[in-house]
Amino acid sequence: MVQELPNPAAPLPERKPRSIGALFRRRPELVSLSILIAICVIIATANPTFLQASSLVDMARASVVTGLFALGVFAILAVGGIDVSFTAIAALTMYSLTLFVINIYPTAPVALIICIAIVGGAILGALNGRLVHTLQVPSLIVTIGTQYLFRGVLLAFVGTVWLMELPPQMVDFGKASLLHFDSANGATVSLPLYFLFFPAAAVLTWVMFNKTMMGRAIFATGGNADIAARLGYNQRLVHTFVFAFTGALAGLAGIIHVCANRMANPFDLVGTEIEVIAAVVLGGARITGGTGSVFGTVTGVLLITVVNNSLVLVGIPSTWQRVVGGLFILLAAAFFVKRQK
Amino acid sequence: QEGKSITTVVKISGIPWFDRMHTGVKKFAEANPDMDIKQVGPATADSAQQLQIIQDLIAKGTDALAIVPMDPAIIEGLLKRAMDRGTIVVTHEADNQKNTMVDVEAFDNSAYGAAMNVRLAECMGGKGKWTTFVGSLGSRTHMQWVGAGEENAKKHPEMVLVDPNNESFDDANGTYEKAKEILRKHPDLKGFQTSAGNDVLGVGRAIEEAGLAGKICLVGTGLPNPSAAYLDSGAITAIGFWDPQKAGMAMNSVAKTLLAGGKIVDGMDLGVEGYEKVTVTKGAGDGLLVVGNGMVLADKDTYKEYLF
Amino acid sequence: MSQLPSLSTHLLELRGIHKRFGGVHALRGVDMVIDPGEAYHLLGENGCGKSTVIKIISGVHAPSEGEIILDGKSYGQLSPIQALEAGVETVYQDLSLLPNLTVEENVALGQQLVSGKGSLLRPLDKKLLKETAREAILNVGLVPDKALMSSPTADLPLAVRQRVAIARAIACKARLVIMDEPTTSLTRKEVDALIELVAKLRAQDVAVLFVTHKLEESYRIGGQVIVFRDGQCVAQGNIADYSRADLSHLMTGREIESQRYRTGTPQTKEMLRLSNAGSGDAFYDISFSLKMGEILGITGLSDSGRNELALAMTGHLELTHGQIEIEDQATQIASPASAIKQGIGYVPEDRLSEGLFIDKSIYENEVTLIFDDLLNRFGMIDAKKGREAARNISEHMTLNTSDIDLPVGALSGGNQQRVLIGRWLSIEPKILVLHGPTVGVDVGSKDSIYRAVQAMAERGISLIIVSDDLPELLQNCDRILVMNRGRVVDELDAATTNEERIYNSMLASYQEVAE
Amino acid sequence: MRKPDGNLVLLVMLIVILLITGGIMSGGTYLSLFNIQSMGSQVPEIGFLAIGVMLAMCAGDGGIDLSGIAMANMAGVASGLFAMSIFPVAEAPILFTVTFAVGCMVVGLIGGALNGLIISRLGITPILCTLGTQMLFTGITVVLSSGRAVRIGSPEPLYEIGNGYFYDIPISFLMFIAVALVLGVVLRYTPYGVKLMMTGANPKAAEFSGFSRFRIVTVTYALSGLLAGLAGLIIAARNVNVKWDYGTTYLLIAILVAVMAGVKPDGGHGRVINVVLSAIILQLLSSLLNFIGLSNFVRDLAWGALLLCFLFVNRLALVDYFNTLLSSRRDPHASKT
Ligand SMILES: Nc1ncnc2c1ncn2[C@@H]1O[C@H](COP(=O)(O)OP(=O)(O)OP(=O)(O)O)[C@@H](O)[C@H]1O
Ligand SMILES: Nc1ncnc2c1ncn2[C@@H]1O[C@H](COP(=O)(O)OP(=O)(O)OP(=O)(O)O)[C@@H](O)[C@H]1O
Ligand SMILES: [Mg+2]
Ligand SMILES: [Mg+2]
Repeated sequence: MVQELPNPAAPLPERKPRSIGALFRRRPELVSLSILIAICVIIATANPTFLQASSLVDMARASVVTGLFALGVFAILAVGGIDVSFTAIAALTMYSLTLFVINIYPTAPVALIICIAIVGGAILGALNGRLVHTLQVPSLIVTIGTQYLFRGVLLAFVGTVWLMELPPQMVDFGKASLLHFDSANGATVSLPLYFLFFPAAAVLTWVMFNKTMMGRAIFATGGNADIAARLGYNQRLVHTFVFAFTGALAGLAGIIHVCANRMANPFDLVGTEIEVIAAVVLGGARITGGTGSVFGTVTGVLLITVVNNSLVLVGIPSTWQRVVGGLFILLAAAFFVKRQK
Repeated sequence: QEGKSITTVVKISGIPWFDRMHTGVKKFAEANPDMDIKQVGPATADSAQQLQIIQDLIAKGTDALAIVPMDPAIIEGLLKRAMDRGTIVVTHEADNQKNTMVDVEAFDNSAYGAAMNVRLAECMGGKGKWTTFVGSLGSRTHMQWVGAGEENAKKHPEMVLVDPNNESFDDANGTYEKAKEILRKHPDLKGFQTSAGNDVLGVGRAIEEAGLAGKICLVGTGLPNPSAAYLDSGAITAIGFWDPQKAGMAMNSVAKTLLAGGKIVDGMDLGVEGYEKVTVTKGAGDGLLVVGNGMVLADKDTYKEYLF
Repeated sequence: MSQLPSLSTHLLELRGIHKRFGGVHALRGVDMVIDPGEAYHLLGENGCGKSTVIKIISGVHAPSEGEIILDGKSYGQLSPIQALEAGVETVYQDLSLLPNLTVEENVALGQQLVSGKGSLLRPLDKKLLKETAREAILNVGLVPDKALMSSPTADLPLAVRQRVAIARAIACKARLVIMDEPTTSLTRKEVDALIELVAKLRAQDVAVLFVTHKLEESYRIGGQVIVFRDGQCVAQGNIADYSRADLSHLMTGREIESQRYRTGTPQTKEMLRLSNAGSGDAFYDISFSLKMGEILGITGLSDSGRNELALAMTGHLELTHGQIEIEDQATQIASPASAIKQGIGYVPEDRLSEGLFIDKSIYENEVTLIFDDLLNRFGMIDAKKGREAARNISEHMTLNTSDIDLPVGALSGGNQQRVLIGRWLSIEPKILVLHGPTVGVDVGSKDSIYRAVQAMAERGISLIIVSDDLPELLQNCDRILVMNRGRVVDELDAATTNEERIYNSMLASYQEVAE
Repeated sequence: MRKPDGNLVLLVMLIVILLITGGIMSGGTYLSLFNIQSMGSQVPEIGFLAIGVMLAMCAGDGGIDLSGIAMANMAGVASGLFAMSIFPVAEAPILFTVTFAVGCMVVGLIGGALNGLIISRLGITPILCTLGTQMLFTGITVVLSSGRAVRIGSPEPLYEIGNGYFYDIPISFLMFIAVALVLGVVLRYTPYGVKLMMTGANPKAAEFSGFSRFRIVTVTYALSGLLAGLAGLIIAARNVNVKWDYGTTYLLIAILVAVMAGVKPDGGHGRVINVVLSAIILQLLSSLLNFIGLSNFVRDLAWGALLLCFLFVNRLALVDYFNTLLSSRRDPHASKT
C-alpha cells in the first residue's frame, strides 16, 4: 500500500513525562525491586550477618519451592484467574509419585521421576483448566473445589503415612550441591543443585510469555476473555495450557520439596497458597489479570523469602513475628499503590 | 458394658504419631470384641475441626470419649456438656484439662523436659549457647518441657539460652529454615532442645547439611523410625518420646473401667506396659490425673529397640 | 453489479440465516450477498439484528439455522479463525481491542495468529509484528512512533482507539472489512480520512460492510444499502436510489421527518457561569454562562478539551484555574457527589461502563439518585414510592416496556439511554450535562430522546449537550460553542447557523491555533 | 423476589435430601432433637464469617475478607482480657458478659473498619489488605495472650449465649438467624444495601451516580468485622476459652460457603438467606459424615465434589429449566413493537 503522510489533524497521544513516577507506573516490578533493596538494607543494618554468603545461599534455597509455585500463579493471574489448588496438586503428585517409586520402581532415575512429576502436575492442572473453561465461573471458585477434591483424594485414598525412607537416588538429588564452601564456624554451606530449577523455570516462563503466541494469548485473555475469543484465540486451549503449565510447575515444586526434605509428608504444602499469591501480587501482577512480569514475580518471591527468613536474624521475638509480617505486607502494598499512582 | 462404644479422638489423623496410637486402639478393640471401639481425628490441625467432631460424637450418643485435645482449653465447654449428658470423658496430653474425668499422662511433664535437658547438657559438656523450639507458643506441654529444660540448665552457668521458644508448627521444612537462620545468627551455637515431633527432623537436616553432625547437640521429642537416619549420622543426639500405642491403650483401658462403674486408684495396673503402677492424683478440675511411667530417651545405640 | 448464478463469484453469501438467543428470535431468515470491491451499508433500528448478523459472519456466533457460503464453500457455522483466514476482518461496535496489550500487538498479532491457523504453540515474530503494525497504523493516518506503538490501548482516547481497531482490520490481507458503527467517536476530519481509506480498500478489490446510523456518511461513500427490520433484510440496492425518507421508512416502518426540535426559549435567570476556567493543559480560559431553561451545545474535535470540560463541570476533573458560579454563588465541584448535591447532573458518554448498572433492574437504574430520599419512617426504602417514581420516569421517557423489574441490559441501546437520561428527572437538576446523548442510537430512539430533552428545558432545567453530532446540536440547542485546543473559539446561534459553518469555523480555527 | 431464585431452590432441596439421608443412615439419631440442636449450635461461627465474606465479595473490585477468623479470635482475646480487667467474672457476671459482648463487637467493628479504610483510602487490593491484617490481627492476639488460650470463664449469661436454649432452639443459632434477618433486610431495603450491590456491580457507574465508594466500602468491611466479632463472642461462649489459632481452616470454608450460596466473586450479587442455607448444608453434611464414621479426609473430598456439582448444575441451567416449568417465562422483548 502507498504510504500516506501522517494526518496533521491526528491527535497525538500525549507523551508521558519520563519521570520516575511514570516509569514506576509502567514497570511496577521496579517498585518491588526498590522495596526489596530497602528491606535488605534495613536488615543488613540491623544485623550485618545478613550479608554473609551463607545467608544468601540459604535464601536462594528457601526460595525454590515458593518460586516455582509463584511462576505458575503468575501465569494464572496473567490469564485473569486465581488458583488456590496448586499446592494440592503438588502434594498429590509428589506423594503419589514417591509412593510409586518406593513400591513399584525403586530404581527409577531421578530425571524420569522429575518428568513424571511435571507431567502428573500438568494433567491435574489441565483438569482445572478444562473445568474453568466449561463451567464458565471464576477460577477461584473452581480451584477451591479442586483443592478440596485433590487433597481429599490424596488423604482418603492414596495415603497419609509419611514416607521417610526415600530411594537413595532421590536423597542424593536433594543433597547434590552446586557449589559449597566452609563458613567461619566450620559449617559447610552449600547451594543445592535443585536450586537451578528456579532460574531455569523463570527463563522458560519468560520465553513462553515473550516469545510465543501463547504468551500473548494469555495476556490477551487476561485483558478481556470475550474479546480474545472473538479475535480467534482459542480459549479452551489457553485455559487448559495455563492451568497445565501451573500444574506442571507445582508438580516439579512438589517433587523438589520431597527430595530436599528427604521425606514425603502428604500434609505438607497445602495452606501456603495465599502467601504465594501475595508474593506474586507484591511483584506487580494485578489480581484482575492481564498484567505482571516474570522479573516482578521473582522479585516478589525474594521479598517474601527475605522477610520470612530474617525475623530471627533481626532479633524479633516469636510473639511479635506475625505482627511484623502483617505490617510488612500492608506497608509494602501501600507503598506499591502509592508509587503506581 | 456389652455393646458400649469408646471413640478415641486424636489431634490429627494420618500422621505417624497417631497412626501408632491407632495400632494401640485396634489392639484394645481386638481384646474387647463386644465393644465398639474406634479412633477418629480431623484432617487438619485445627482445634475447631476437632471440636466439631467431638460434638457430633456426643450427639451421636457415643458412650465414652478418649480425647487427645488439640487444645485443651478450647474444648472445656464442650466436655462439660458431654459429661453433663453422661458421656465418659478421658483425656491425654492435657494435665490442665478441667472438664475431664481422668487425664492419662505417660509421665510427669517437668520430669520429661528436665530429662531431655540433662541429656543435652551432658552432650554440650555443660557449656555453650543453646536454643529451644516449641510446636507453637500456645502448646502447653511443649512450653512445660522447655520450661523444665531451662530450669535444669540453670545448674550449668555456662549454658546460655539464646532466641528461645521458636515456633516450628510441627513443619519439618519450616523448622529447617529457621534452624539455618539461627545457626547463621549464632555460629557458635552448641545445642537445640526441641518439642514437636517433626522438629528433630528439620533441625537434624540443618545440622547434617552444614556438616556439623556430632558437633552440635540436638535432643528433642521424636519418633524412632523417622529419626533413624539422623540418629545414625549423629545429627540427632537423642530423642525423647513415649509410646502412643501404649497411651492409646491406657486411655481406652481407663474408659472401659469407668464405663463398668469401676474406680481409678493410686498404684493400680492399667494392664498396659508402662502403666503397670500409675500414680493417681487430683487433676486440674474435678477429675483425676493418672501418670504412668512411659518416658523413653533413646540414642543411636538404643533406638533400635523401639521400632515405630 | 453482476449477479451471476454461479456461487463462486460472490465473496460471501448468507442463505436463510436464523438466530435465536434463548427466547429471542434475533434473525428471522436473512439472505444477503457480498461481492468483492463493493461497499455495503447495513442500516436498521437498534436491536434489529445488525450486530448479530455481523457476529455470525465473523464467527462469534453460530447461526441457529441457515447456510454461510464463503468463497463458494458452504458452512453451517464459522469459527473466528475460519473467518479470519478467509479474510473477513471486523471492527466491532465495542472495538474489541485488548486493553492491556500495546497498539502494536493489537494491530498485528492477528496476522500471525491467522497465518498459523490459530495455533498458539509457536514462536512470535517480533520483527514482523512491528512491520505489520507500522504499515497499518500509517494507513489509518496515525503516527507510528514508539510512544503510540507501545502504549496499552486502554490509555488511549476513544477516537484513537477506534482508528487502531480499523488498523487491525486492514493489517491482514483482508478481503472483506466489516465495520460496526466505526465513526461514532470520530470527528469529521477523521471520518474523511476513513472514507479515503475505504476508497483505497475498494480499489484493491476489498469489500467493505458498514453498519451505521449516520446516513450522510453512507451517502458520501456510496455503494449498496442493506436495510434490516426486525431481523429480516427488507431491502438491498444502490444507496443512491433511496432518499433519506425512503430509508427511514424502510427501517422503522413509519415516517420520521428531520426537524428542529427546539421550541422553547431560555429564561433570564443565570444558572451557571464559568470565568476563565481551566484544568491542567486540557482546556484554558473558558468563560460562558448558561440561562435557566437554555440548551447549550458544545462541540469540537476529540482532543479539543470538550470532554474534559464536561468532566470538570460535573466533578470528575479538578478545575485548576478560574471559577464556577452557580446561581451567582462561587462554588467548587470537588466530586460527582458534590456536583449532584449542587444540582448538576451528568449523562456520561459511555453508558455501559459509566452509566448503567447493566444487570440491575430498570427500577434500580431509574431511582439510583434518590434512594436516600425514598425512606419511610423505619429508614427503609419505600418501595411503593420508588416504583411510582420509576414508572413516572419510564413514562416520561416513553420506554418501550412497562416492566420495571427487567434488567436494564435487556433493553436496546436507545431504551437504555432513555433510562440513563430519565434517571436525572428524579432529582430535577438545575443543570444537566449530556455527553453524546444519542451515540449509536437509531432514528426512532433519537426522536424520543430529543423530545424528552426539550421537555426538560421547558421545565426550567438548563442543559449542556456535548456532542459531535452536528445535526443534533442544530436541532436542539439555543447556542453552540466550538472548542479547539482547549479554548472556545466560536459561539454560534443554533437557529441561524448551519453544519458547514460550524465545520469551517472548527477546522479553520484549528489550523489558526496550531500555527 | 419476583423470580424464584435457582440457587435458593437448589439449597433447600439439598437440605431436605441431607436430612432424609441422615435420618435413614443413622436410624433416626441424626434427626433427634439433641443432634439437631447440636448441629444448630455449630452453624453460627462459620455462618457469621461466611456472611462477612459475602459482604466483602458484594462490594466488588476483587472484594474478599481473609481476616475474619483472625478478627474473631482477636475480638475474643482482646475483649476478654479487657472485660476481666474491669469486672471479676464471678462477682459481676452480667456486667462482665455485657462488657465482653460489646467489646467483641467493638473490636470487630474497629478491625473491619481498618480493613475498609485501607482498601478505600489507600487503594490496596482487598486480598492483600486482608491477608496483611489477618497476620496483623493474629499477631496482636498472640502478643496480647502470649500465645496461650485465654480463659473467659462461663458466667451464667455468657454460658446461656453459647449453650442455652430458647424453646429448644439454641440461643446462638437464634442470634445468628436474627442478625442474618436484620442484615438481609438492610441489604435489600436500605439505601446502603442497594448502593452496596450497585457499587459492586459497576463501581464506575456508582461513582458517576454520586455514591460515596469510600463510605460504602468502609461500612461494608466494618460490618464484616462486626460479624467476625460476633463469631468471636459465640466461640468464647461455647468454648469458655479463646485462642489465637482457633479455626484456621475457617478461612477457605467461609469462602466455600459463600460461593456455594451463589455469591458472585465479581461483586454486586449475594443473598444472606442463601449463605445461611449454605452454612447449614455444610454443617449437615459434615455432621452426617461424622455420624457415618467416614474418615475426615472424605469430608474434604465431599466438599470439593459438592462445590463442583453446584457449578455444573448452574452451568447446565438445570434450575432455570426447572423454574420455567414452574412459572411462565416472561419474554423481555414481548413488548417491543
Ligand atoms: N447475546 C445475546 N443474547 C440474547 N439476545 C441477544 C444477544 N445479542 C443480541 N440479542 C438479540 O438480538 C437482537 C438483535 O441485536 P443486535 O445487537 O444484532 O442489534 P443491532 O441491529 O446491532 O442494534 P444496534 O443498531 O443498536 O447496534 C436484539 O434485539 C437482542 O434481543
Ligand atoms: N447478553 C445479552 N443478553 C440479552 N440481550 C442482549 C445481550 N446483549 C445484547 N442484547 C440485546 O441486544 C440488543 C442490542 O444490543 P446492543 O448492545 O447492540 O445495543 P444496541 O441496541 O445495539 O444499542 P447501540 O446501537 O447503542 O449499541 C439489545 O436489545 C439487548 O437486549
Ligand atoms: Mg448496538
Ligand atoms: Mg449493534
